[in-house]
Amino acid sequence: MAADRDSRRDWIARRAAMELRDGDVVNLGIGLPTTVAGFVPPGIRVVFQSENGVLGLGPRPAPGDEDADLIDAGGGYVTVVPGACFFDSAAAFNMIRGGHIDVAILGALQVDELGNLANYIIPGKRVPGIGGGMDVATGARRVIGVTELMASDGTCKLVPRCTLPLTAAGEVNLIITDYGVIEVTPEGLVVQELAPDVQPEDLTSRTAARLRFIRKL
Amino acid sequence: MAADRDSRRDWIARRAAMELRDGDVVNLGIGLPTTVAGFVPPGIRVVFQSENGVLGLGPRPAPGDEDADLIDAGGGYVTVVPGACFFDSAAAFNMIRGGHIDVAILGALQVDELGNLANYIIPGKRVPGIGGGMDVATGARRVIGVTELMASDGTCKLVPRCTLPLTAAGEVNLIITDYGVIEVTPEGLVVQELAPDVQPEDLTSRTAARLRFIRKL
Amino acid sequence: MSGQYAHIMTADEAVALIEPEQTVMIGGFVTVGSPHTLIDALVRRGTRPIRLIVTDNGFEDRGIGRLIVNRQVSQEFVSHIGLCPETGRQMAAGEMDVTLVPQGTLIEQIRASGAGLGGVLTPTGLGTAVEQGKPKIQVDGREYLLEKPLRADVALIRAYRADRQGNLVYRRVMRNFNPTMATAARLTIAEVDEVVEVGDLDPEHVETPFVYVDILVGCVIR
Amino acid sequence: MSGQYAHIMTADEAVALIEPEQTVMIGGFVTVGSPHTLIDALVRRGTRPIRLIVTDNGFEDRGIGRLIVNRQVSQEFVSHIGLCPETGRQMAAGEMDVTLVPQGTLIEQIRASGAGLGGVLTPTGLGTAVEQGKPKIQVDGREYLLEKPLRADVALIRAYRADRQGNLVYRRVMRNFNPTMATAARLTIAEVDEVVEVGDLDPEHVETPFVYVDILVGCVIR
Repeated sequence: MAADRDSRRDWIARRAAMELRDGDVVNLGIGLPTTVAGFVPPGIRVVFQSENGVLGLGPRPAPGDEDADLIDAGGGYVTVVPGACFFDSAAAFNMIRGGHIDVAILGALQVDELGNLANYIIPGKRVPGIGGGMDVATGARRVIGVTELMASDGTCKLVPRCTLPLTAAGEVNLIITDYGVIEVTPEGLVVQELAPDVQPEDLTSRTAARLRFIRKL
Repeated sequence: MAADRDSRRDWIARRAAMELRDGDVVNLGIGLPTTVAGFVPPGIRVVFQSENGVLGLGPRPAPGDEDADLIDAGGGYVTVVPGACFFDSAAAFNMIRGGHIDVAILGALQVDELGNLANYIIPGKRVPGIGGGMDVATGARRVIGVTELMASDGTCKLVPRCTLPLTAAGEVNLIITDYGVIEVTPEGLVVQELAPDVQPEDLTSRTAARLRFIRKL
Repeated sequence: MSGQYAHIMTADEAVALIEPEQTVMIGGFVTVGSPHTLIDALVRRGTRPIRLIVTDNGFEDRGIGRLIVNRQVSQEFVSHIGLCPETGRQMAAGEMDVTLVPQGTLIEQIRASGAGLGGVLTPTGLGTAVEQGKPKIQVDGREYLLEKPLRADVALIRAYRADRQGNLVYRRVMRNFNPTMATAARLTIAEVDEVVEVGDLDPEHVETPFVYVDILVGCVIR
Repeated sequence: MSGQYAHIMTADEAVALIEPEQTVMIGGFVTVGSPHTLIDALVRRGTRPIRLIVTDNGFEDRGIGRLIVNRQVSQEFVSHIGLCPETGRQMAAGEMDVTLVPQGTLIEQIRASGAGLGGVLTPTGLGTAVEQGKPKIQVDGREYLLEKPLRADVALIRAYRADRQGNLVYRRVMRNFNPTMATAARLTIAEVDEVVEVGDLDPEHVETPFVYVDILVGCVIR
């Protein structure tokens, strides 16, 4: 596992991007998930949706080229690709809640054996609110949680049961951490892949969640 | 009361048009109600909405000027006035059900003391279906029922209680017939006005509904 | 649609994807905004029985009524059938199971399905035959009917122009049930006048985003 | 609106129509598509207390956050408050009653009100703190939360262009909550860049029909 944080986060984002299939419609959460857009493999064309009303997000504009009426759900200026379209929030959330988003990639404060996701309230800190995260986690066909395994306070974010307030119950399908890739199955968590230089014990020693390993990793 | 049927129906339509106020947004039912558009008094500008997705209906087009994509809810070709707009059925019915139509003028098979309206099923005849009538009758701020008092089978359409299947319960505010104008109040039916040459007895002898007369008519 | 481009095919190829016993939504209001090329192809193919979700049946010789006359429809949710008397005859003969729905309720039931909502709470139909057998829900002292979402296997819709991705624009009252039906089927087939390149539609004016459109079929002007 | 033309007035005149204790919806998403001229006028006027229905509070020094900082807001339904920390401080101090709502639920609650529907049946929030105190309704074996309609006395919205009747068009993601809020208030005040003559907007592209707009106010570019 890469030692510095940026490299570990890049590994997570790059690995998450490998989950995308040609033609997927994708919603990215704020923070680490947003960086996934920069790692989409060549030959794969995905379309990014943002819940503030755009399908077909492009890269950040060059300085001076910002359009005051064109931001993404994170509040950053964006561009659009050819074939994009705009719509209001009601239409945006119909698309999300109605199952028309193929993949959502969301950050996590905690994620657990049942695929529960907690990503909106940090105890003792300011409540930022709910935003579109609950709808995205509930509505997207496939939900990928991306997070560093360990929180900055040294606790593990992969837990048997979330103790933080949930964003959505049982909606996470895949968890990508800097220690490896873990699938949420009806039979529990299955480690599909370990990050480079990570041993199974590195993972099992840090989380209290029950893990199975798909094969000798 | 005018002897011939066309004149009587024209009186109803003209009288209904006098209920419209400048700036009203109006939905007209099929048949007799549609003819109300031709009697809007000078100086009064109303806007006609049709539930198939247009606000700002204009007159019928001249022969040869029909637009294949521009009909009203009755299926007839129409034009639009400047400032018109188009929208889909979901938006059209939000406008209707949400109380954004000021006046609906609807035909009636029966209407009763409670303001109940029956206008979609004639027993023993083909069922034409429900269409937008239930939503219009339920959602419009003011519902005016327009009808000849007597059905072609000699029965009276103004009844104590509707016996035909209802279109909407308790939604009619005003009933305009070829015998007079009748308001539906919480205390029952009140005759506001008699048609020309109609005597109170002409009305009371034909309907079993209880009527009060607003003043000596 | 989840590919880069919508599939472009003939009406006959497209309707061959509809299987017996499937539920099909078809757009249009009194035949305006109906996908006539697709309907005619479905009549030619003769797939039966199918279930329909439509706002009206058009006429016996034009639009959805042709499917009724051809005895392809076993069941339908529909708002108005008056212009297609054959429907009434098949209803009376017990050959078709017809559920009449207020039009504003029908479009919301379709929207609810496409939008992932559990149903519609509407005042329309209270105190009428429409309320029979349906739950009533009280909200803040007012009563509403709970009407369930309506979903289809296939939606046959009509639009004016498409880009190759499947973004759609409409014209005048052609819209009616089409944009909403596009969202509420597993497979959406759109009949359009013209297909343009990606980028040739103004992103401000796209009304059906391409995610809802799988197949594009050219419109045959009759 | 039920007159022939929308009223055109200044922002100060328009916000003077808002009275203490009223509920005000304000459009915008992270200040994009917010009616800043109206918000700034409402801050100048200082009307308080008011109740808000908004998707976020913008920033403390720009957008809706200015109303919070000016202590004009006693209660709000809101989805995201993270960029306006003053909200959290007033919540913690018990000075503001804040109900956090998932964004997709909030927009449907506003739509339901404008559309005459009794509420929203959504799966969003099931199994989370959001479900507390709310009825759960089973439909076809699936569970949904019943969320109530949200209505306002006044909606302050932002659009790009208007005609003198009040028909509105938008630009890019300026849309967000604005078109829906326009339908759900007794009085809708729209801040626009430009007002054109009736007939100068393409009827195919009007997104908010004029029936929903009462007052037009010019946008002051800051």
